[in-house]
Amino acid sequence: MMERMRLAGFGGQGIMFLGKVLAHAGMLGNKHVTWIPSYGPEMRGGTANCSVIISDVEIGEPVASRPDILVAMNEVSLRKFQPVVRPGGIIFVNSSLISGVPMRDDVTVVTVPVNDLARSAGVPGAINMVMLGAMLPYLKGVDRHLIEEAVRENVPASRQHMLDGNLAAVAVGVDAAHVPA
Amino acid sequence: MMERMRLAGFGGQGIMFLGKVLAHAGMLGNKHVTWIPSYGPEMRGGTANCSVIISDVEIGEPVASRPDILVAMNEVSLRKFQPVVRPGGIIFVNSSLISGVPMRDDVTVVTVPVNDLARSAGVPGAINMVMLGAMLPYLKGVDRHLIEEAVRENVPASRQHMLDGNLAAVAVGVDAAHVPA
Amino acid sequence: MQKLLVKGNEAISEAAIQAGCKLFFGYPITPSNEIIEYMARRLPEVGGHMVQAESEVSSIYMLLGAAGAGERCMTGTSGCGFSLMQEGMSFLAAYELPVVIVDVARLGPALGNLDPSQGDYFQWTRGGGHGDYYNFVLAPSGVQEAADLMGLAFDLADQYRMPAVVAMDGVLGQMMEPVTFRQTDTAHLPPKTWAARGKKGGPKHDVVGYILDPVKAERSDIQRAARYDQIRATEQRWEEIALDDADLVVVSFGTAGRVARAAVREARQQGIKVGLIRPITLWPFPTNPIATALTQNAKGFMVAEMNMGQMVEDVRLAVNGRAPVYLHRNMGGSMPTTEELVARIRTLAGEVSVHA
Amino acid sequence: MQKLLVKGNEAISEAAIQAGCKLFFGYPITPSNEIIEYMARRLPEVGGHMVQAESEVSSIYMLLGAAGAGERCMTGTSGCGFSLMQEGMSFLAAYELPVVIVDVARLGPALGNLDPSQGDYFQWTRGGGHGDYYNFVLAPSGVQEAADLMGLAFDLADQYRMPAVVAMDGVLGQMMEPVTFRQTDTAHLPPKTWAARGKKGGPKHDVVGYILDPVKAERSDIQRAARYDQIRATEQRWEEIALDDADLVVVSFGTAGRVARAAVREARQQGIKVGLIRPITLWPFPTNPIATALTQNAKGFMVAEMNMGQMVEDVRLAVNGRAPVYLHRNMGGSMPTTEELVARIRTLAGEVSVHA
Amino acid sequence: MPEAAEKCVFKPTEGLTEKPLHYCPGCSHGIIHRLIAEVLEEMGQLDNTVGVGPVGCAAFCEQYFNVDWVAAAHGRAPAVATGVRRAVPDAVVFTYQGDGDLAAIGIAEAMHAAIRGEKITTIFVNNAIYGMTGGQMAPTTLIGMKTTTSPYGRKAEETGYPVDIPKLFSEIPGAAYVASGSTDSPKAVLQTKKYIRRAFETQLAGHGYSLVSVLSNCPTNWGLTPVKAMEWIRENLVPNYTMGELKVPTAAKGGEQA
Amino acid sequence: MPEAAEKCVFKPTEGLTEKPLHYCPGCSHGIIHRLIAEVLEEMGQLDNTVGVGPVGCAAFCEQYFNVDWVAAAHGRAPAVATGVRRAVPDAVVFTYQGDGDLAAIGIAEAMHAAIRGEKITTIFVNNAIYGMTGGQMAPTTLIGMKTTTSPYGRKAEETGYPVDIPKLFSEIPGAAYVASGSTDSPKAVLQTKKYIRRAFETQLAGHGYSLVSVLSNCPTNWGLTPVKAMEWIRENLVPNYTMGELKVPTAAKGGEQA
Amino acid sequence: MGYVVINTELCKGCELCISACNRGALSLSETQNRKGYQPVSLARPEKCNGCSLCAIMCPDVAITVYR
Amino acid sequence: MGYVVINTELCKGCELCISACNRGALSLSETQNRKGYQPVSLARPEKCNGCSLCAIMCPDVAITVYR
Ligand SMILES: Cc1ncc(C[n+]2csc(CCOP(=O)(O)OP(=O)(O)O)c2C)c(N)n1
Ligand SMILES: Cc1ncc(C[n+]2csc(CCOP(=O)(O)OP(=O)(O)O)c2C)c(N)n1
Ligand code: SF4
Ligand code: SF4
Ligand code: SF4
Ligand code: SF4
Ligand code: SF4
Ligand code: SF4
Ligand SMILES: [Mg+2]
Ligand SMILES: [Mg+2]
Repeated sequence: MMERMRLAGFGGQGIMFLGKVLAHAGMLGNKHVTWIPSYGPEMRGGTANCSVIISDVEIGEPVASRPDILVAMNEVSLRKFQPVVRPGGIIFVNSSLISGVPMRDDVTVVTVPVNDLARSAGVPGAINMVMLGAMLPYLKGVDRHLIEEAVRENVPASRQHMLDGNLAAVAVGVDAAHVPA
Repeated sequence: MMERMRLAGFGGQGIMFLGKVLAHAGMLGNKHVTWIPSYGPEMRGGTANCSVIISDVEIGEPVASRPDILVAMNEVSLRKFQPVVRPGGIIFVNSSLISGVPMRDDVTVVTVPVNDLARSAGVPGAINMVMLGAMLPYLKGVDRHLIEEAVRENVPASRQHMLDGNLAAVAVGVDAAHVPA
Repeated sequence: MQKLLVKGNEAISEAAIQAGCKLFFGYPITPSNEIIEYMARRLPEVGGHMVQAESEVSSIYMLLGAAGAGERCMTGTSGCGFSLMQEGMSFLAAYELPVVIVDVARLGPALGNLDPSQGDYFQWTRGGGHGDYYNFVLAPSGVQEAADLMGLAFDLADQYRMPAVVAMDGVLGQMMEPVTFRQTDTAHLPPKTWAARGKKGGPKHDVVGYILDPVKAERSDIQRAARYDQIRATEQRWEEIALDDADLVVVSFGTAGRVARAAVREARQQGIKVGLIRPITLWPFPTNPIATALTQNAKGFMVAEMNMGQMVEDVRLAVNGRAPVYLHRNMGGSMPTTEELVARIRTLAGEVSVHA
Repeated sequence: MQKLLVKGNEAISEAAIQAGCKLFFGYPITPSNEIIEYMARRLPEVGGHMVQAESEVSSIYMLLGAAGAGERCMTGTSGCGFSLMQEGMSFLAAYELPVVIVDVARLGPALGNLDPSQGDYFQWTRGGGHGDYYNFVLAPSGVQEAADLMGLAFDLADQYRMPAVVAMDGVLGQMMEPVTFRQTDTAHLPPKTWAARGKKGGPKHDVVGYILDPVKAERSDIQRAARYDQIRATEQRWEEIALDDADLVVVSFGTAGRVARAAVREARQQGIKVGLIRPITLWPFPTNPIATALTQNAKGFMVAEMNMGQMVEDVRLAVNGRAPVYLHRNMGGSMPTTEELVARIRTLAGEVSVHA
Repeated sequence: MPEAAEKCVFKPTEGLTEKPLHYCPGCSHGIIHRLIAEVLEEMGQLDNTVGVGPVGCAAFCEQYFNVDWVAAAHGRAPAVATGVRRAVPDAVVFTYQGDGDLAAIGIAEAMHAAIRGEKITTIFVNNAIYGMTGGQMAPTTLIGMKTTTSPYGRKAEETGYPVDIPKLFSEIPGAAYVASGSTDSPKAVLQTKKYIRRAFETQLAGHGYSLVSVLSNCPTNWGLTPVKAMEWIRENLVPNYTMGELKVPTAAKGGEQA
Repeated sequence: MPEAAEKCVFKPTEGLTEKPLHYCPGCSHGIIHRLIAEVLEEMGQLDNTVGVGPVGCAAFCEQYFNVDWVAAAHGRAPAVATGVRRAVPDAVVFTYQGDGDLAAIGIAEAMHAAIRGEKITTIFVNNAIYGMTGGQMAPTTLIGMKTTTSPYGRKAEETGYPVDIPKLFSEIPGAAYVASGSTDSPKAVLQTKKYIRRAFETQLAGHGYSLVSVLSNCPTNWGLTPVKAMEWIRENLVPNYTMGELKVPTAAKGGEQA
Repeated sequence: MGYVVINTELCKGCELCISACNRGALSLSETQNRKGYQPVSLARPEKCNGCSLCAIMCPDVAITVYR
Repeated sequence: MGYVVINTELCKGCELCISACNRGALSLSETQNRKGYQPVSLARPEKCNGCSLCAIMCPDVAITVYR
């Protein structure tokens, strides 16, 4: 089992945190994991992405340059990373912000209106956690239990009040994912 | 013909100039020549030396580390460089300042009381030129004519008034050299 | 010991602190910033100091001062910053001071970009400063190894009184992987009786780097050369895979080395007789496994590195014409993929067995 | 043309001016001081400027600015100073700017001393700064040759848009020898349409050194690598003596090279079949005569250099195991004597003909 | 909407290219870029100018300025500009530098350009932090300010006090014009523009080195909205730095003094 | 000659080793060495001091000072001293630096040591020239002065004006004590000794950075006899540099002001 | 009296113009531009007098002013 | 009243002491020391009052003063 993921969106959409929770959950499950942020001047100008790999075997290539899974939180990210997803992979699309982008037909596309879902659920800031929930049923390397533990460990002490909201958002995502894409 | 010379003494005894005149004369005679000063912090603390090579053939080793000829203007210099003179070489000793130093017996020693000679001749500052004169009869690579031309070319315009004194001092040295050592 | 998910930069910082490093001097530069930031937070907790210098030139000389006074200390930088330290590196070598310098390399020359690169290899291994000298160079290929090598870097530096460079790249520095910190033991190391901390009733200590007397200068060079030879003989470190029957030996370090490891395993599964030498010390360069491989089955070497071809010279020097040495290079800040290495391995394995 | 008796440092300065150099930026350091002093006196006479920088870090960036604006310009330094320039050297390489840098090397590392040394060889030829790059490196062995190589250094720099390093040592810089200055012709060189001097109604010129886009970064590296390969193929320069029937080939440059020349002549007179390759370009390294010698009679190579053994790696890489390569090294600022080289030549010539 | 009689009273300057700026929303860099470009356009010098860039958030700013450009390494812009200046004696030459660039790693180059009286103009962007590298302490960071390398707040006992660059440079005889402005309000921006113009005029008149310090924000690393960041400049940076024209060329005296 | 009743009123200090100094006849370096050594001896700090040397004529001065020593590269003494200071918090740490060393190549390190308020003392030996390398122009060289790199005399239009280090440093808040003395007469020498003592006292009291500038000669490169060189200091250097105590620690105010 | 044209693709929604406009003519719009920012719009054109204070503060040169 | 002892091997004959001694007690001697310098001597001991001005100026720490 090796899941190579690329998560991308605007700065402020919580992409980095989403990646860290995934990697952390992988580690809790005794998998090999890597998490790598995009860094440097790319960080100015509003977009961000990170790479996460969760694997049963030692990880060679550390960056998911050809991911099995892409999370695209905005249109730029979808256009940029869609071409490198491996055939048979999965693309999670934030359909609240993305529409009308032609999609590859050799991958599974899961559309999740994360902004709308998060707003309805009363946690408008937790769109990343909604997406995380939506990914869960598709992931092989982590389960919900570990994800929730990872969320708990990654919310800093100073923000413990946000923990419940985050977990609720994950739940919203899990439910949404069962709606066929 | 290759004459490798080391000239050494106190700063202020005109050792560098002496060397330049020798090298220049060599060049005027279409020889290969090198002149190399000691440089750097050795220059502080009062001693100075330079190396001059005059040769019919291209010069390989540029520095006279094992000279055929040594000019020792003071005792420190004699003690320092005497051991490296090649057997059969010549050591010119400023006997105005040096006495009681044991000398090697496989070299020719020419003692010249340059300070005394220069003072008597009324050119007390030109001890280097007296020494130059004293060396002349022993040198193969340059003759008196070229030496005098070299002296002329090396006295800077601003010091032309010293030219005659310099040439006179050379003459004093030439005469002194004929006195057997 | 607890497993933590931390960035490479943070792992080396914590490992340095565990190894007794009390002082850090540095100047921010991406992709090494987490080091100085971690040190700023953590060192005061252990009674140490992070001093932010006004430049890398200044950092390296602060390091020299603190090391001259006998403290375990380090700096971290990248690219341009490491270049600015080259005069200081030359001084540290001549002064024989134990220090650790982490270079989280980025693409050069000039500003280049922040993508990972191994383009500083010559600078690491040939002394980018003036004069004859070498540094220990340790090259981890993952976060756990980076943490482990920090203690070793300090120990080697102390034991041989030489600077140790930890050679990273942006990916290794920025990447999070699980890590467990291990205890190190420094009891066997010589006391720093030479350090300048005030005479305290004893003899005077001079930590200097010039030798005016030519005879002493020559003697000193000869001694340093002998020390380097001794280190070359005893301190080579590497990881190897399946060398005994390998026709083709891949030589690759750091980030490229971990990809090469995966590629070699993959190629083996496909039945190709390939082995791996992953240098952990880039200086002293692991010539021993290359010699061994040559006495076994090796018919060719494939160097995979993320630059124009620098380590390949060390491999060629070690192989010395006894087998062909091929270069697989990734330039412009790109990393090799497993697929591309496997493909190249397959081609070259074919070639060397045909020619053999 | 008149023969003048001048110091090496003065000869290269005058030759640079004759080659059209109008700007000099530098910081004093022994044994290179005569360069900056000569420039201070002479440049105003030809409408140029000597700007004394506050440091070598500053000098090299002043040079970058003037070269970016399209002027022929140079700096001169030694040891520590050259180390401080390494970040700038990396920038000059990436910016592809034609400049000339003279390093009148002294013994290192650190302050070392002022005696001549070839210990900066790696720094000259491997790029002491970060990232993949090379400089032209020209190594004269006497004052006349130093003067002659200056014009060439400026021309090569302009033609390939690369920095050219003139590699000297203290003896070459301080020594007076007779010299005749020769006229150079620059008509064939490309105009500097890329220079930033103000748009003057034309398009904008940007002289920069970063490439954020990975695809472009890779392309740029590939192009630079190709340019380096082309230069390696076409711009090697060396002096050779009696290679056709030489059993033993001495390889030696600069000050050591001139002693080696005398030693080879002497040994030949003694009937020993020895030849000489004296590299004039240290980069690109003259691999061609080594290859030729190997196809002729060469059974062994003797490298004579004034350091711990640096150029010997380039010779070993070129020879690639086809013959033994021996190192005769002079350390601590000492120079080889003719006698010592002749003696070593005799021993080695015996050895290689026995083994052959 | 536009009615025929109306005329354009504010439009993008020719001194900037079309390239959208990469800076974070509300960052002062954009304002300062515009001011320089406007001044050069107004002075008719766009074709006769060579800019020299920093390393910092403005490292790629040659893409925005519609003039010739030579990029410098971190801190070395004044040295690069000196080289350009000596090579092209009649051009307008300026450096654009952040506080890390000028006041930390590049203080030697900057001070010596001033000491030499180098005829260049320096625009000094002081946002009291290292923007590009993610918010580390700068020499201009205020006491008590938390940054990623002063996580417990900058302490005077450990790191000393913020350095007042315009004040220091005004003590150097070779610096002919030194002024200190801000970007926190339209009024401050307009005032800063005047300073920039006078600095370039000083250069063209051959009086010597000129420096304009501009207090700037970094909403991203300060963790404030752009509007709050401008207030923070006003309330915290302005009181800690000497403001106004600190030095005008002797020949040109009469300019307002702070 | 000595009579039994007579006592020794001036003898070589324990603070110096027996090694004869290598400086040129009449060079101020020797005087300044002695003053520092005497002060450290008088303060009982010889066993608790680490000196940091320059590159310049004093590059080998660890041979003379009877204290622990770390030599720095040219200009980097304040950085090295910072490293020593942070490693040995209770030692006396000082740098000894020439004008090329401190005011040219090392100005960044020196200014930032002052900016950080680093608890070290700097003795700044200003002889308006590069002594060791054979008489090149320094940033402190006077206008009109001929040196090997200003063969036509230093020109303000090309190289600016001499930099007044004590004046500049006194503007830096982290610099707690700044004084400017000379070596041109016994009175000046004794005055300078007092400054050096106060500088070390400032350090021991933990007030911050301290700097004593000492106007010095270089008979060799000035081409003057030592006696004439001392006159030259008095007539030319003294009028061009701020003299006296420019700054004393707030706590210790009351020291004389120039 | 005056009006402004906002280049909505350049605008980053920093609100510096809004705070500079002491006549309250500007507001953030509800839309998002291609970079994910909410650009400003001249929500109350009648209040605009073309004073240019907004443009003077705009870091992205996104405002053109007419009077 | 006082007298000075000169270490003639350390003395470099710079004459700073001579010029500092406002009682004219010192002169250069005629001899040369091993380094080639003409050392100073207390030529007029009767004039010396042990004021130490000479020693204060001596760069080579060659003077010891008694009173
Ligand atoms: C030699 C070197 N050291 C460090 C860096 C990393 N670096 C890039 S920008 C920067 C500081 C930027 O701060 P500032 O000059 O204040 O500009 P800002 O980003 O705040 O506008 C640093 C430390 C570098 N590029 N080169
Ligand atoms: C990096 C570097 N650049 C240049 C030099 C050469 N150098 C040695 S001392 C010196 C200047 C000395 O002048 P100063 O500091 O005034 O000391 P002084 O000799 O006058 O006492 C220079 C330029 C060096 N050693 N290192
Ligand atoms: S990081 Fe700060 S200085 Fe840099 S662009 Fe963003 S707001 Fe501006
Ligand atoms: S050169 Fe000048 S500073 Fe150096 S020792 Fe001689 S007199 Fe003193
Ligand atoms: S021009 Fe003036 S009134 Fe109109 S929107 Fe801008 S600031 Fe407001
Ligand atoms: S100031 Fe400019 S970028 Fe900011 S909100 Fe207004 S128009 Fe948009
Ligand atoms: S002690 Fe005073 S009187 Fe005696 S020699 Fe010295 S200066 Fe003259
Ligand atoms: S001052 Fe000292 S060195 Fe100079 S002449 Fe007098 S005793 Fe001799
Ligand atoms: Mg900043
Ligand atoms: Mg000086």
